[in-house]
Amino acid sequence: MDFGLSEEQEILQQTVAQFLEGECPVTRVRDIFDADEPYDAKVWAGLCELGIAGLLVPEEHGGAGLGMVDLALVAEVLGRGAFPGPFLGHALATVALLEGGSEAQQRRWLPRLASGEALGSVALGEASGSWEPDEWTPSLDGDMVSGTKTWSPAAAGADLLVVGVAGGELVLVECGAAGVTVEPIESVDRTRRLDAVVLESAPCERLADGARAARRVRDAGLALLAADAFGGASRLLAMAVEYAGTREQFGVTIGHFQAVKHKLADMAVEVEPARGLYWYAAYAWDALPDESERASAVAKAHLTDRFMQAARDSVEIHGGIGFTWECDVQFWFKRAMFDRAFLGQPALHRERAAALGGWAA
Amino acid sequence: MDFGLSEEQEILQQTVAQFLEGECPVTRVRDIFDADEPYDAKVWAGLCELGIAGLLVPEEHGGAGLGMVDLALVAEVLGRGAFPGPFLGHALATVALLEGGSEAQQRRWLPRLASGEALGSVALGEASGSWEPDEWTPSLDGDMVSGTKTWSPAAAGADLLVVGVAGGELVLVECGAAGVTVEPIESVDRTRRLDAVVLESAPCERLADGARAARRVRDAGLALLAADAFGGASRLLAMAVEYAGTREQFGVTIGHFQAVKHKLADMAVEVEPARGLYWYAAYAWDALPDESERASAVAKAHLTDRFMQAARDSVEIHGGIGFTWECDVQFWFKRAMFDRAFLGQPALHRERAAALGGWAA
Amino acid sequence: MDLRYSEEYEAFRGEVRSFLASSWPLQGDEAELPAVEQAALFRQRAIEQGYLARAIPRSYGGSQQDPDVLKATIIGEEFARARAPGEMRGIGPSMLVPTLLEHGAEWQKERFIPPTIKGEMHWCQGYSEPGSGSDLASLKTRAELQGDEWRINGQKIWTTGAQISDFMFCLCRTEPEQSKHAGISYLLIDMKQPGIEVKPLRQLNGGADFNEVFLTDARTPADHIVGKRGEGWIVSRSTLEHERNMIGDARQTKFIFKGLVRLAKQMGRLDDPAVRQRLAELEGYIAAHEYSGYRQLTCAARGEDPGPVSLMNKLVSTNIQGMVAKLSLDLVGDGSLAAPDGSARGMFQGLRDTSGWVSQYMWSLGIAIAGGTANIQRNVIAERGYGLPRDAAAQSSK
Amino acid sequence: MDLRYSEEYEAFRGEVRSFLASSWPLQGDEAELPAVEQAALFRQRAIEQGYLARAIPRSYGGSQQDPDVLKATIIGEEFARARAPGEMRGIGPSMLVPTLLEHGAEWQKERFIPPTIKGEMHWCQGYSEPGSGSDLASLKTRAELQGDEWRINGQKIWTTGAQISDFMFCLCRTEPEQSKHAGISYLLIDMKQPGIEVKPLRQLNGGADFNEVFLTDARTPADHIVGKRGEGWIVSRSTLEHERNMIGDARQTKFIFKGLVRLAKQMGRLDDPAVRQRLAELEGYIAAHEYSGYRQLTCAARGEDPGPVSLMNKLVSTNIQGMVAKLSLDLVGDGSLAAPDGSARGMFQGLRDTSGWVSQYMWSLGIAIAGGTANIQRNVIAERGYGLPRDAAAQSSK
Repeated sequence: MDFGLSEEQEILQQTVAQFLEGECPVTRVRDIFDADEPYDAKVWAGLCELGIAGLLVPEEHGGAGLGMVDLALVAEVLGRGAFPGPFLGHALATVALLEGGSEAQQRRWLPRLASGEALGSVALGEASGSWEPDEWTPSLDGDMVSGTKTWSPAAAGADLLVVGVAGGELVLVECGAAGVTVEPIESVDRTRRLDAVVLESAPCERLADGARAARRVRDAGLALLAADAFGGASRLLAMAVEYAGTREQFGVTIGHFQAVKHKLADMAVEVEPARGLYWYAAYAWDALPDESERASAVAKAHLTDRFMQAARDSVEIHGGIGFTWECDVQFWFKRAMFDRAFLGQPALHRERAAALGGWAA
Repeated sequence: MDFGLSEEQEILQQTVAQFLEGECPVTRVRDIFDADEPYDAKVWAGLCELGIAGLLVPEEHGGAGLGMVDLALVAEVLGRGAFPGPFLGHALATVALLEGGSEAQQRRWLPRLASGEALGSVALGEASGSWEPDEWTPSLDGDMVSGTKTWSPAAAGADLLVVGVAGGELVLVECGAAGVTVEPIESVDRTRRLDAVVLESAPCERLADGARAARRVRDAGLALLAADAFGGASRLLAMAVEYAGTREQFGVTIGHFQAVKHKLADMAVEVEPARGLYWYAAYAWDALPDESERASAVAKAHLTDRFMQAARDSVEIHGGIGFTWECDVQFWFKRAMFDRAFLGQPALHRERAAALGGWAA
Repeated sequence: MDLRYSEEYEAFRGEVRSFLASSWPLQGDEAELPAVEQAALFRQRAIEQGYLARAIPRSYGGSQQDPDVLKATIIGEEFARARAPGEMRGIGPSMLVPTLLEHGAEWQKERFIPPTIKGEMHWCQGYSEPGSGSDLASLKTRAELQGDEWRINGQKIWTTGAQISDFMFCLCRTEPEQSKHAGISYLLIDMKQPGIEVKPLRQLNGGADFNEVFLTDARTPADHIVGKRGEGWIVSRSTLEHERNMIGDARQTKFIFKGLVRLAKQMGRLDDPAVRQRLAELEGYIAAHEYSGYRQLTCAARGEDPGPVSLMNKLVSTNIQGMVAKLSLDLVGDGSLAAPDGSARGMFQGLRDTSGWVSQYMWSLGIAIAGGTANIQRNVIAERGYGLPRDAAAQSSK
Repeated sequence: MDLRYSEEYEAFRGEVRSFLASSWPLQGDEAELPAVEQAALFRQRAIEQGYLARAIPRSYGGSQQDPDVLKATIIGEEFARARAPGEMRGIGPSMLVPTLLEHGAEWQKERFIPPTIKGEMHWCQGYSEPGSGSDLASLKTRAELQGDEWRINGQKIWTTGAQISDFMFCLCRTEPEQSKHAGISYLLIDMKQPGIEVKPLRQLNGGADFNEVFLTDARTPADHIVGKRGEGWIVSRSTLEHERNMIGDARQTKFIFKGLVRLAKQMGRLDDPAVRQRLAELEGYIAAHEYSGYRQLTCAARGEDPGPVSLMNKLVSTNIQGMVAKLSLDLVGDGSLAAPDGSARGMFQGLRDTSGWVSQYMWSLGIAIAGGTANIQRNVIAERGYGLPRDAAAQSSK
C-alpha cells in the first residue's frame, strides 16, 4: 500500500519543472500569450526531447512505456507553469492510438508521436455542447468523414487528428488532407488555443477499437485536466501567499490581516488535500479499470471547480492589480476556465458520477 | 410610494416588544421551553388583551381590522422575542375564516377568536411530507371527516381546528368532538409545540370557500414565518454582536479579531437587507393579489434559510457555550429549524416560485 | 406602507409625461441635429422644467428644486420609459459636482458646475495609486506650491476615462510633514498639459476601461484647491459615499438577473431543477436588495436614518454579482472556452451572448475590488454599523 | 504508487487473519464471560501477538513493535472485518499514554500506562475553562504545592466522560508570577475525591456528553506532575496534536457520506437532479480527504513530511461535516420539526433515522468548536503552513 511517488516520478516532475523554469518562465508565457503564434515550437521540441511526447508509448514504439500516473504528474507541472503548447491534444491522440489502434495503426503513428516528429490532437467537442461519445455526429461514408467539430486543441499545427464520429467511434484524419479545414477560435486560454475543424468528405481511417478508445481517451483527458487544475491551483495559492507577504497596506503587509490570512488558509484547504484525486484517477486508469471512469469524473469535477475558485480568490487577494492583463494571475485564471469547460463542465461529470454510482431512488 | 411603517405600526411593534420584555423575557422563555406545559396561557391572554388575536378581524366582529402587514410586524417582534405560544396556528385559523368562512361561520367564530376566548389552530401537514392543498388526503363523508394530519401547532389546547382535506378544501373541526384525537409530538422547537391530529369520523363543517382560503392561509403562513425568521435572525445577530463585545480571548474582546468582525458583517449583510422581503410578501397579501403567492414563496424560502444560517453562525461565534442548552441561542436555533420546515422547506417554495415565474425552457 | 403613489405624485407623473410627450423625441429640424446636440437641447429644457439637475442652484445651471426622492424616482421612471436623456452620467456630475457644492469656492462652482452638468466638461478621478489601494491615506503623489502654481509629481491608477477627460480631481500630498490623512489636499488639474501622460491599463477580460496617469511636473493654479490645504481627505469622503451608492443600485442587479434567466432559457437549461433552484435562491437576494432599496428611498424621503443597512449596499451588490457570475459560468457551458468580448459591461449592457457573459464573469471581480474591497466594506459595516473595534493590524501601524 | 499491499504485507495480513480466525469470537466457556471480560481477554492475546498496543514497551504492558503504519492499517482493517475488539479507544489510551511515554517519569509510566491500555483505568481531560476556550494560555485554575500535596482550585469545562473517569490530566497554573504559558503545569488528579464535583452540561441537541468539573481544594500528591513545573504547556501540545488527528479521520467522513446517500434514497430524493449534484459535489471533498489520508499514511510509513496538508485534516473534516449537515437538513424534510434524539453521534453512529440526522445537524456545530475552533485552525494553517505573520490582535495583548 503506497500512495506516494517513486523516486523516478519525483525526478520526472523536477526535470520538467526545471526545464520550464529555464526555457519557458512566466515572462515567456506572457510573450506567447500575447503573440499570434499559438505556441513556441522550440519549447515543445524541448519537452519532446525530454520524452514527454512519448511517455505512455511502449518502448518498442520508441516511447518511455510509463503510465497515466506519470503523465498526470507531468500535466500537474505543466499546469503549475502554465505551459503554453500542444501537450493535451497530443497526449489524448496518443492515448487513442494506444487504446484503440490496430497494430498497423500503432506502428505507423506511435513512433512519430512519441518522438514529437508528428503532432497529434483530438477533435471531440461539438457546437451543440456535446462531449460524450454517444452524442457525436460526424458521419462516415466509406473512408470519408463529414461533419463539424470544435474546441480542438492546437489542431492548426497538428499532423494527425483523432476525430469523434457518430456511434461513439474515433477516426484518424490527416490534417493536410483534402476536405479538412481548420479554423482558429479566439479562445479564452491563449496558452492552449482551440480550433474548429470542418470535415467535408475528408479521407479518414477508422480506429480499430474506436468505441473503447473513445471512453479511455475521455477518462485520460479528465484525469489530465484534473492534474493540470491541481498544478494551476497550487501555483495560484503560492502566488497569493507571496503577494500577501510583500504588498503593504495600512503600514503592514496584508498577510497581517486575519481576513487575508484566513482566505489564504481556506484556499489552501480547498486545494492542497485534493491532490490525491488526480493521483487516484490516473492510478485507476492504469490499474483499476472498474473504477477509472467514476474516479476521473469525480477528480475533474472537483479539481477544476477548486482551480476556478482559487483563481477568483487569487484575483481578490491581489486587489486591483490582480484584475489586470499585466498581472500573471490571468494565465491561470484562464487556464481554470479551460480546464473547467473542456470535455464538459463539472455538473456533467457529477451527474455521470451519480449515475455510475447507481444513485437512484 | 412609501415602503416604510406608519407611526401606528411602529407603536404596534413597540407595544408588543415592551409587553414581551415585561411579561415574557428570555428567562421566562427558558422556563416554558423546559416545562411540560406547551406555553404560558397568561402571556397569551395578555397578548390577546393587546388585540393581537384579532388584529386581522374586522371591527364588526370585534377585531382591529388591520392588515397582514400589521400582523407580520407583530410576528417579527414575536420571533425576535422567541415568544412561546399559539400565535401562528391561531392567526392561520383566523385567516381561514376570514378568507373562506360563510357569514354564519364568521359570525360564530370570529368574535371569539378575536378576543382570544377561543383558540384556533390549523392542521395542514401530513406524514408524507405534503403541505400543498392539492396533496391533502383526509376524506369527507357527509359531515364527518377521517384522516391523519400532523405538525399542527398547539392543537392540544385549541378549541377550533381548521383542517386541510382532500380536494384542497378546508373544514372546521371542534377539538372536543368525538373522533378527534390530538397526540403531542416531541418537537424541536419547544416554544411552538406541534401535535398530530387523528380524525375518525369526526364531525366537521366545510368552510364555505375552502379552496380559496387554503391558498390564502398558505400564503399568509409563509409571510408570517418569513417575518418570524427575520425577527429571530436579527436577534441572533444582536446577540452575536453583544457577545463579541464582551467575550475575551488572547487578552482582547473577540470582536477585535477580523475573522469575527467579518463574520458578523457577513451575518448582517445576509439578514438586514432581507427585511423588505417579508414586508413585501405581507403587503402583496393585502394589496397585490397577483403577486402575493410568489412573493410569499420567495420571502419564506429566503428568510428561513438566512435565519438557519444566522443560527449556525451565532453558535460558532459563541464558541463552546453557544453549543449548550444553557445558552439562549438554542431557542432561536430551534425556531429557525421550525420556520424553515413548517409549510415546506425552501426548496419547495423555490420550485413554486420558479413555476409561478413561468421559468421553462 | 403603500407602493402606489399618492394623488399628488400621480399628478406630478402626469405633468412629466405630458412634458415628455411634447418634448421627446425632438421634432422637425431639431430632429436632424446630431444626437449629442439633441440630447443637450432636451436636457436644457428638462432643467428649465425642474426635472433634471434638481439639487443644483439655478446660478450654476441647475433647476434648484426642493429635495424630493419620490419626484426624482418618478422622473427617472418616466424618462426611462420615454427613452429620453436623463441626468448626465459619469464621475463629474455624480461625484465632483456634489463635492463642489459642499466644499467648493464660489468661483469654482460657477466655473466648473455648469459645463459639467451640461456634459461639456469631462472629469476623471485621481485617488488610487499603485501602492495605496484600500489604504488611500498612504498615497504618495506630491504637490508643491511654487509661486502661484502647484507642481504635481506622482502616479495615479484605475483612472476611468482619463483619455477623454478635461480635468481630474485629484488627491495629492501637499503637507509632507503631516502624517497620513492630515497632509492631503484635493486639487483640480487640467488633463490637457504636457506633464500628464495617460496609459491604458488592460484588464483580465481584454478590455481597457482603466488607465494609469503619470504626473511629471504637472501644473495647476494655486487656487485650484477644493477646501483648505490638508483637508483633502475630508473633502473626498463625501465623494466616496456617492460612489458607493452609485455602485450599489438595486435596479442594476435586477436587470442583470433578468438577463441571467434569459441566458438559462436560451441555453435550454430552465428545465433543469438544479438550475431552477439556484436561480430562485438568487432571486431571494435580488428581491431583498430591491425592497431594501425601496425602504432606503422611503427613509430618505422622510429624512429618517435607515440604520446599518445603508452601509451594506455595495457588499450586497458585490455578493450578488459573484453569485450571478458563478451561475452564469455554468450556464454558458462551452462558451467559457472562447475569449470574452472584452467590453466593460458592469451590469449595464445587454449581455445577450455567452461571450458577453464570460466578460461579465471576469468583470464581476473588478466590481468586488472597485470602490473599496469587500474586506474594507466588512470593516466599515462592523465598525460603523455595529460598533465593533477597529482593526488591530491597522491600528498597530499608527 | 500502488494501492495493493506487497507480498510481505499480504503475508502479514494472512497471519492476522488466521490469528483472528482462531481467537475471535471466544469459544467454549470463555464465550460465556461478560462482554467486557471477553474483550479484555482477547486484547491481552492480541497484545501478546504484537497486534495491539504496538507503540508501547513490553514493560508497560504493550507489545513493543517497530512502527509500521501499513501493518497498523492492516490490523485495523482485519480487526474491523472480524468485528474483534481493537485498540482501546478514548482519551486515556489516545492522549494520556503518548504524553506519558514522551514526558512521564518512569514510575508514572509503570503505574498508569498498563491499566489504561487494558481499559481498567479511565481518564478525562482538564484543559478548557469557561474563560479560556481557544486561548488555553489564559487558564485560571490554580494549583498550590502545600507540603507534599498540590491543592487545586478552579473550574474546567467540556470534560467528556468526567463522571466515569478515575483520573484527570489537567492543566493548572502553578507559577502565578509567570505569565501565560510559562506558569502552567500538567497534573494527574484522582477524580474520586471530595474536592471534585462533576456537573453534566446539556448541549443544544438535548444530550449531555460534556461536563463541568469544579475543583475545590482538590488534592493530588506532589509527584503527580508530568514534566517539570511550568512545562505543562509543552507537555500538553503533543496531546493536542493527537486529538486533532483523531478527529480528522477520513474514514469517518466516508462513513457518514454513505449514510447521507442512504438517507437521500430512503427519503426518495435520489432522483432529484439538484440533490444528485450536491451529493456528487460533496463526494469530491470526501474522496479528496480519503486520498489525502492515504498520502499522509504513506508519508508516515516512509518517514517523510507531507507538508502543510497535515495541518488541515481537522478543518477539512469540519467543513465536510458542515456540508453534510446542510444537505441532511434538506433531506430530512419535515423531520427537522421533531426533536433530535439527543445522542452524541459524532460520526460514529448509524444515523438511520431522521431524528438522528437532526441530532447530527446540531452536533456538527460542536465538532467545529471542539479541539480548537475553525478560526484557530486557519491561523495555524496560515502561520505554520505558509509562514504568514501572527495575529496582530493576539500580539497586541502581549
